[in-house]
Amino acid sequence: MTTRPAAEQRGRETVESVVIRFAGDSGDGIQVTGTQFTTATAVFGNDFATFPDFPAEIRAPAGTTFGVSAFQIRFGSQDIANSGDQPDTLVALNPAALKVNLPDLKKGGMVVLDQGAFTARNLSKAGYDTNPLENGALSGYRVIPIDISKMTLEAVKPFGLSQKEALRCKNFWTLGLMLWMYGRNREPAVEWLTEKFSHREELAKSNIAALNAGHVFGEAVELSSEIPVYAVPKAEARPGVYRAVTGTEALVYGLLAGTRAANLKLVFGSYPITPASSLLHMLAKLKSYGVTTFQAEDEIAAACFAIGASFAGSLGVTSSSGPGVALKTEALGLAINTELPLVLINSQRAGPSTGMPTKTDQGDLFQAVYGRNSDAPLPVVAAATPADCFEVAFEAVRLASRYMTPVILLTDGYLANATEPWLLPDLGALPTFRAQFRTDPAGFHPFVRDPETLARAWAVPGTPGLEHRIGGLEKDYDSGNVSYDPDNHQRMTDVRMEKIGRIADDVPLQTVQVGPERGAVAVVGWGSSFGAISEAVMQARSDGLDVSHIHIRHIWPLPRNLGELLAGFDKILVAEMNKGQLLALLRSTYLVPAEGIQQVTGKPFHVREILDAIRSRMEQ
Amino acid sequence: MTTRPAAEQRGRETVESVVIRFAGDSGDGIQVTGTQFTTATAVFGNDFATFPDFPAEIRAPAGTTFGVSAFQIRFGSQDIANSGDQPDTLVALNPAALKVNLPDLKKGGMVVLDQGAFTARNLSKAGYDTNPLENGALSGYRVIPIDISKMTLEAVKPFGLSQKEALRCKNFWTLGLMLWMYGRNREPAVEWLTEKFSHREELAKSNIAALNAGHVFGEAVELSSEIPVYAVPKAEARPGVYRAVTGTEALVYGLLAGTRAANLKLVFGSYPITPASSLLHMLAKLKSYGVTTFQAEDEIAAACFAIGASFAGSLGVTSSSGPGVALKTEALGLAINTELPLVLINSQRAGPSTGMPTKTDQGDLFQAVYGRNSDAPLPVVAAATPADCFEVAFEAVRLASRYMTPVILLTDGYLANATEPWLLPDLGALPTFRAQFRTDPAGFHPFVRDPETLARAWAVPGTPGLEHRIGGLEKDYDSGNVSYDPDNHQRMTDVRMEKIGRIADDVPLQTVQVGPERGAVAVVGWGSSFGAISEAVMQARSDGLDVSHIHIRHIWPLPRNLGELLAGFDKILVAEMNKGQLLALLRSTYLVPAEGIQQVTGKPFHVREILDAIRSRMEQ
Amino acid sequence: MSSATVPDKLTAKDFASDQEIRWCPGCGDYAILKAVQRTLADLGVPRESTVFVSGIGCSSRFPYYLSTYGFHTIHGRAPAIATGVKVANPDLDVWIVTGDGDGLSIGGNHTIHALRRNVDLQILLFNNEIYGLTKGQYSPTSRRGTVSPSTPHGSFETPMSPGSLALGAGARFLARSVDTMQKHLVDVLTRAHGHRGTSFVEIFQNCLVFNDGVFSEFTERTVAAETQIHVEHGQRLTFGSERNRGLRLKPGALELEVVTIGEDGVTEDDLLVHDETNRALASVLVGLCPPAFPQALGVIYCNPAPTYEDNVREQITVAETAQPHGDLNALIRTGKTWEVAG
Amino acid sequence: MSSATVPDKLTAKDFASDQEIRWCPGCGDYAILKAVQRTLADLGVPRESTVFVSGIGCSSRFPYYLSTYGFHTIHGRAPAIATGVKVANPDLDVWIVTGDGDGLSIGGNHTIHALRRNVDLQILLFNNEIYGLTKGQYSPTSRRGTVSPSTPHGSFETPMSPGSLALGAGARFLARSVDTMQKHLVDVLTRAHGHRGTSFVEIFQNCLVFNDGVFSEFTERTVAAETQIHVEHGQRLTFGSERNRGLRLKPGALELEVVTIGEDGVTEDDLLVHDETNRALASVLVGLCPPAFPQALGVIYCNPAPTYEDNVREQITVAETAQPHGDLNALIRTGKTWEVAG
Ligand SMILES: Cc1ncc(C[n+]2csc(CCOP(=O)(O)OP(=O)(O)O)c2C)c(N)n1
Ligand SMILES: Cc1ncc(C[n+]2csc(CCOP(=O)(O)OP(=O)(O)O)c2C)c(N)n1
Ligand code: SF4
Ligand code: SF4
Ligand SMILES: [Mg+2]
Ligand SMILES: [Mg+2]
Repeated sequence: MTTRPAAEQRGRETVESVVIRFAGDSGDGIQVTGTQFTTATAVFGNDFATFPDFPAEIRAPAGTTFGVSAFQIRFGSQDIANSGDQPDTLVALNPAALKVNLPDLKKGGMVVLDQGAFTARNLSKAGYDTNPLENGALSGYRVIPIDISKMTLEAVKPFGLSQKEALRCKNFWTLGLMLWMYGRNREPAVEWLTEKFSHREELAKSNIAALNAGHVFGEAVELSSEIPVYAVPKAEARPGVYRAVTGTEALVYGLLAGTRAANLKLVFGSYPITPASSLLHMLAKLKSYGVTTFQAEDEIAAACFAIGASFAGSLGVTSSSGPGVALKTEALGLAINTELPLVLINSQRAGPSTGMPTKTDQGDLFQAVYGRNSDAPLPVVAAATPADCFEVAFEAVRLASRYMTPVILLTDGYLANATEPWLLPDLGALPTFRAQFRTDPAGFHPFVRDPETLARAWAVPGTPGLEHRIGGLEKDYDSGNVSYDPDNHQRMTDVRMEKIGRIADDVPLQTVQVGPERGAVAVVGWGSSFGAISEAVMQARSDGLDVSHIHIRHIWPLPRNLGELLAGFDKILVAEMNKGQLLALLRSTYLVPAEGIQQVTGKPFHVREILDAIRSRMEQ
Repeated sequence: MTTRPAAEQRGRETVESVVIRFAGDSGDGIQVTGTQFTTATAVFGNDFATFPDFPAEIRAPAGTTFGVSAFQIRFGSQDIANSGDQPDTLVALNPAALKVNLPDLKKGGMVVLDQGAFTARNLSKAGYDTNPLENGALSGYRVIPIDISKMTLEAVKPFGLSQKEALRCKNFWTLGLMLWMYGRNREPAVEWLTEKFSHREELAKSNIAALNAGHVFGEAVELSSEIPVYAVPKAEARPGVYRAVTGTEALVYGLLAGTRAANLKLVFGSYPITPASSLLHMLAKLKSYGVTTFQAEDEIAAACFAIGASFAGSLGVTSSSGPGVALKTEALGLAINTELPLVLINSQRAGPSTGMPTKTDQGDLFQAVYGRNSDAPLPVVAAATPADCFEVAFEAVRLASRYMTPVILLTDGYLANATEPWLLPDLGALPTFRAQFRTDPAGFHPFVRDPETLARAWAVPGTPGLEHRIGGLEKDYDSGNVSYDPDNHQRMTDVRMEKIGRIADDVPLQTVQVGPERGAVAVVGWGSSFGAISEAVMQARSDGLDVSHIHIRHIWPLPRNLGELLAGFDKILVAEMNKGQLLALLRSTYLVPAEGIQQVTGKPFHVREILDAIRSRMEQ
Repeated sequence: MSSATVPDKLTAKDFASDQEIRWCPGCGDYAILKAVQRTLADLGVPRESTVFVSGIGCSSRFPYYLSTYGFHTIHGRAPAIATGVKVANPDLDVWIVTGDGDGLSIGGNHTIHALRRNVDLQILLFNNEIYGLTKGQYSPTSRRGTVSPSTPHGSFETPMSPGSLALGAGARFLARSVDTMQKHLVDVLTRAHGHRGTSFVEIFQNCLVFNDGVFSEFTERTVAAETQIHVEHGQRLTFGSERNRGLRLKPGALELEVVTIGEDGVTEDDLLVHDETNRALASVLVGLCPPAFPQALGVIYCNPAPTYEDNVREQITVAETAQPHGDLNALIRTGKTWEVAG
Repeated sequence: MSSATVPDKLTAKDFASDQEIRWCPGCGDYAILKAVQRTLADLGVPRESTVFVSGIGCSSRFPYYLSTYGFHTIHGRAPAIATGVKVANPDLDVWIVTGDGDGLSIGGNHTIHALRRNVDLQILLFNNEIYGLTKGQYSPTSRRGTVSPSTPHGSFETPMSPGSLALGAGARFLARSVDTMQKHLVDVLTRAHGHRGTSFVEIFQNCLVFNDGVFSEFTERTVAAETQIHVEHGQRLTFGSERNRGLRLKPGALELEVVTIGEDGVTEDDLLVHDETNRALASVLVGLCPPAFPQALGVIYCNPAPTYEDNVREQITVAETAQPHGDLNALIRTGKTWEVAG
């Protein structure tokens, strides 16, 4: 928590940014608490970033450490690029939540906990031999133990819920307290509850009562000044209408906007897999927006389905995560060889193999750029933040349809669920890039190319006079028929490579995110480590270090000016959550002696680690 | 044909090496002719390299260009490293064979053709509007038209074959002529025919008669000195027993020798695919050598079957080509994560996708080294020549079993069928590296590691007291149980990487194939372009250029001294049959400004192109 | 590769492409190609809305030889790709050509799921009981004992019955024919085309290079009449050159038996009437084979149900009616939004 | 993780591993685990020669909870991996645990090919008609109309019948039971274990989080007697709390009908006797379901044939007898060799 010597506002200590982590049993409604706190914060006018962390198990036994669910939010009056390394405040609704999350809490941080849940049974389920409230384990922290369970039961008594249902309101009691602590409004939560439980009014009422009770409790205790209160002033932001958006939502909107801009039907084939499934779930609900979704029997079929749809004149989109993407490799080769548009979205997760399905990772860059048999180039783009998913999805659709090529879009488990504020674009004002279907039979063959983009003609079944056959065999450059001619194979191999290479002329030049365009050190990143790198570089700069942040969206082909840009720095550090994949790509492409900053823990990058690495490498 | 000013031997012109290409309809028995000519040449004592080139179709309509089959042999009195760019002599048994192969013939080269096959019907099937024997198309070549069909019919008349069967002997007539022309013995062919047709003596007799007739024809015509005769003296070779071996055969023997050295059962699972199937076919015949083969329902099942076999304590081996290898990617991840031995043999072919299945390629290096989700390292080795397949397969088995890791072995469509002389090793004298099965329960868990190799303990089902469970989820470093702990994931990711990295300490240092260890230019290669690079570098050196040839067997991890070695050259040229894959690997690993020499035609590298590239790059 | 002017009524020849055919001379695939071209001409379908999708194999070269749209895809995946084509544009008439390796070995899963989903496709499975293109390895339909490059001592796997598998997977249309039986084949293909939903047609195809004569037990002219039974809905199950043999239910069992009219008091009325909507009957018919029984050919099962893409269309219509012309700008503004003043 | 001293006779508890179980409280998987542990104890199999192989899914976590050898592999591939285990070492006792998604969606092809090959494996398919682990999407066995995250407007695919598919693929052993029917389940598992060849056991398993009560139509205590028929070889097909209902062949048709003894002149003798070696009967039984028919449970089909690995072993024995102790040095010297003198 960065405290600022600023004017106290109604007795509140003003801070620039705060990290709160809500944690409890997966049955405690932690995600709802977090989301509602986020909404209140957004409406208040802070910038923010959130990070929900679900347990791997569907419904782990209550009270166990592996059943702990958490939601972290960082919000503030300045630009917030990531959800924070260490919470300033931990809210722990049971002993297991305390056990799992305490190690992350900032030294001297605040712990709000539900004393009523610290029963002998829960302690033992969490694996505590002695009660941490009593054994000194919390010394060094500012502990605020409250019997939230009891207070919640009291508050909702009038509504006649069962004990179980009544206890389920404790997350709203907690929310009430936290909203009070940071001076946020309860209205958005009340609205949400009213709508959510419109069919069961007593639940709406109980939760609202709990919410209010938590708030009132804060006010009451304040008198005794036991609980600190804070003010986090509004952030400056570009004017406009905002909403909180997850990466998944932004992807969906980007695909929709992109296919509308291309005037193509969106046909989506997928097979469930964590953390990619949410994309399928959201799109499946959007039938009235002309979206067709298909749950295939496996990932291969999903990719092939999408390829079939593209052949038929739609934009085929498919999505998966690590192991599932691996299965689509052969089909990708077909799309490359037949030069059909396709968007493959990879929500990366920790591996190899099944790995840690619910944990995030950036390990699939090699797979995306290099992971196919033969020379099989395709463009790769990566999303940096939840809202950025919109733009990157839009771009992927553009590239796929303009260049008749499969495109891989890299996102990850973190972005899928994390949120940030999104300045809503006017979709009507976005550029369009209508796909060109060939209709003229004169001079047609299926591999006749646009001289500028080198894209082949897209003649869709149903078009009279353009009947043709394509397939995965090599074809003659001049007729599109099957060919085994050696020189022709060289020519086709070259043109496939050249087509993708030319995309570099059609994407924005690389810019520098933070810092000057030349200098001592550039920290280069891609994907969801954006926030952490950005924060780290800003902190380093405010500490007087000459560091810049370059963040690459177009992973392949790389932007035309990137080599030149990198040449302007004495040292290049590539920060990524893998063992050095972008690093290898930059080294081989530009022969720059870049070094890596790497973290492979399944968790988002820590700002601290990047910062430390910058410092130590600069000292070298 | 390199002519040497040497003593004529019984009127023969002595040449150092010759390239002959036999070509005809796929029904003409061209491959047999080539193989028999090879045997005679081997027995004579030349070094040689052969390259059979089959049509893509099973049995294309007779007489068509896409039904042409060819067999090229290069042999000589010096080291023969590749099968030659351009034939000195083309034997064409029908018009289609002439049409397809003439463009490759050396300027001024010799064409022996079967005039009897140049009928109007055959000419039109081959797509000739006019007869090339009459329209001047062959001017500039030394043409020897013989009515081979007629002479064959004459020769075999006594044996009462049908017209169709009689004509089938024309390949042996041709062989007889060619054996005479190069002064080789007919005995090996006679032996082979006698055994092959032991059940149909009239066929043996007819073919032998045709063989003899061809030979006699040469002698007779010699008088008129119409047909030139050559002597290609014996090559110097290390003493010992030799045989001609294809890459596939050598792989089989290497796998067998390797698994015997490891004391493991060889369990092989595959799914047919060109050009990998021959490995399955050969192994399937070796049941009496303790080999188990399994034709799976697809490539995924084949890989999984092999993984299951390894789990059960055998050495699982699987093989495929491009698209099939792509399908095995997910399973490879499982073998990496569970750290089970596995050998995956990839017979590369031209792609992407189905590409040109019968044509060779070196495009799968990226896939082998990088082509998986997450950080998923494994060793990659590549075979350079047919006989080298033996050693590389042996090495793959050693690495897999010693390091508990999947290993990818790269070979290709060229090596699969090409032959060269192989100095037969005494298998009893090869090193052994018995696999260590864990039996001691004390301190056991499945991921307890050998401190030196970092290999995990291999405890096979059936061992009492070591019952354990493994799987694709991340596991705890210290217990082998499932773990989602962030620091543990880092540790496991690091150790998986480190284990593969350490293999570099256990493989031979990189040597220089041709030329000095430092100098102006190093041409670096891998895989089957060995022969062409080697020849090109030798030629360049004899032209006085300061060039060396470095050929890499251990593609990953790279040999420890390679960086240092490369640093000793002013210029590094990486010659490979792809768009620059080893090139990227070397550039990123060593930051050397290497450049590529690339050919992607589906045909083996041309010595000429490499030589030209060396020259032009040295002039720069 | 294409022609712009379309004659009024296309002939079988108009369905041939300009590509040279690359099957072995004498391969059964030629005859099937002829029958398909004839069927398309007879049906009068437009070339531009007809799509042939295939996998990999000799059989899968098929689309190259037709003048319709075609997609020669990857091994085993034709059903998945064809499903994408059809769902993306239900107005297209989509056929799949596959082999016993392509459709039942590597592609078995896609085949059974296509059948279960009941997308309106015609699946033509050319069963030659061998992997032709890869030079003769045994396939999932090869008989026990098949000596092939990968089974030099003979295969010992139980062959898969394509028909039984299809029924087990929930197929709603199942028919069988033989490459050389032109008229029969055209009839069967016409029925398959007429069926809405996935139609599965097994065509016994002779691979004369690697598995010559494997179906001769019932395809040889001399024995065909006694070893084939041509099933027809509503007709009694009779066969034999004299049409005096037939199938009847074995009393008290779930079994059929071969009987001869006039023998043992059997009359024509004792013979079972073929009911192509009866799944249990289809299951039994599909399993019959010589020498004990005749091989059943023709439309063995046909029992239509709503197609996958009909269902898709319906759900989209319902959704669009409820919320016409989905406004994206409105969509992204659903849920909580807030405004930052300028 | 392991223990070195093995007691003489293992109890069900001895088959439990030390790992904490991570299924949802109340999940049907717990009951199946108990039954399997009991079965293993009853059978008296050694832990060290028992291997459980699974794919991915809630059900596939199974091996972690047993003290035998175990391999939790990748999604859908357990049959292929288990085949490798068994063929490499036929002395091992190999079980597969899979789910309706794992074994029938992504892994459908491996399942049908394992069945066709008849490797000696026990396949336990936990059918909860849903994808549990990925949070509740519909699966290939989900009923029409299933509302799930991927089918917010209800699914419309025809569910696959695991039993029909297995029979269509050539299964030689097919049985069904229910998670909560401990004794029945143990009996069925014991039979499956006893069968040489691939045994396919479908276990109806309740996923109380995403598909609670989907089998209650026949598993609810109150209705079970009237909605389940426990088939037993050689016994008449009777059911009902009074055991007075049963199945008989509908005269003149390939169909069964439910009859009541004592009504319409039906006597016990009219009821069909279960013949577990009769494939046609199995096909019909497997398709019966409430409300019109009872759900058939127990060993529906069992008709052993030589196993895959027996055949492998035999071919190897023949080969080794013909050419004992394959000498590699001799092998590489077959064919034409030549010597270069030193
Ligand atoms: C992924 C992949 N695996 C394997 C192959 C090799 N392959 C091509 S066709 C074929 C089998 C063809 O058999 P079938 O489907 O029966 O067709 P047929 O040639 O007999 O008509 C195989 C194994 C391939 N092309 N791709
Ligand atoms: C290749 C791959 N695709 C998808 C997944 C995600 N996934 C894991 S389990 C599962 C379905 C599980 O369903 P089922 O087999 O019925 O098991 P249940 O959880 O219901 O027991 C899926 C889709 C995966 N792990 N790997
Ligand atoms: S190999 Fe067989 S199936 Fe293939 S084209 Fe030749 S005859 Fe036909
Ligand atoms: S989600 Fe369903 S199947 Fe999975 S553990 Fe929970 S109750 Fe069992
Ligand atoms: Mg076939
Ligand atoms: Mg399930």
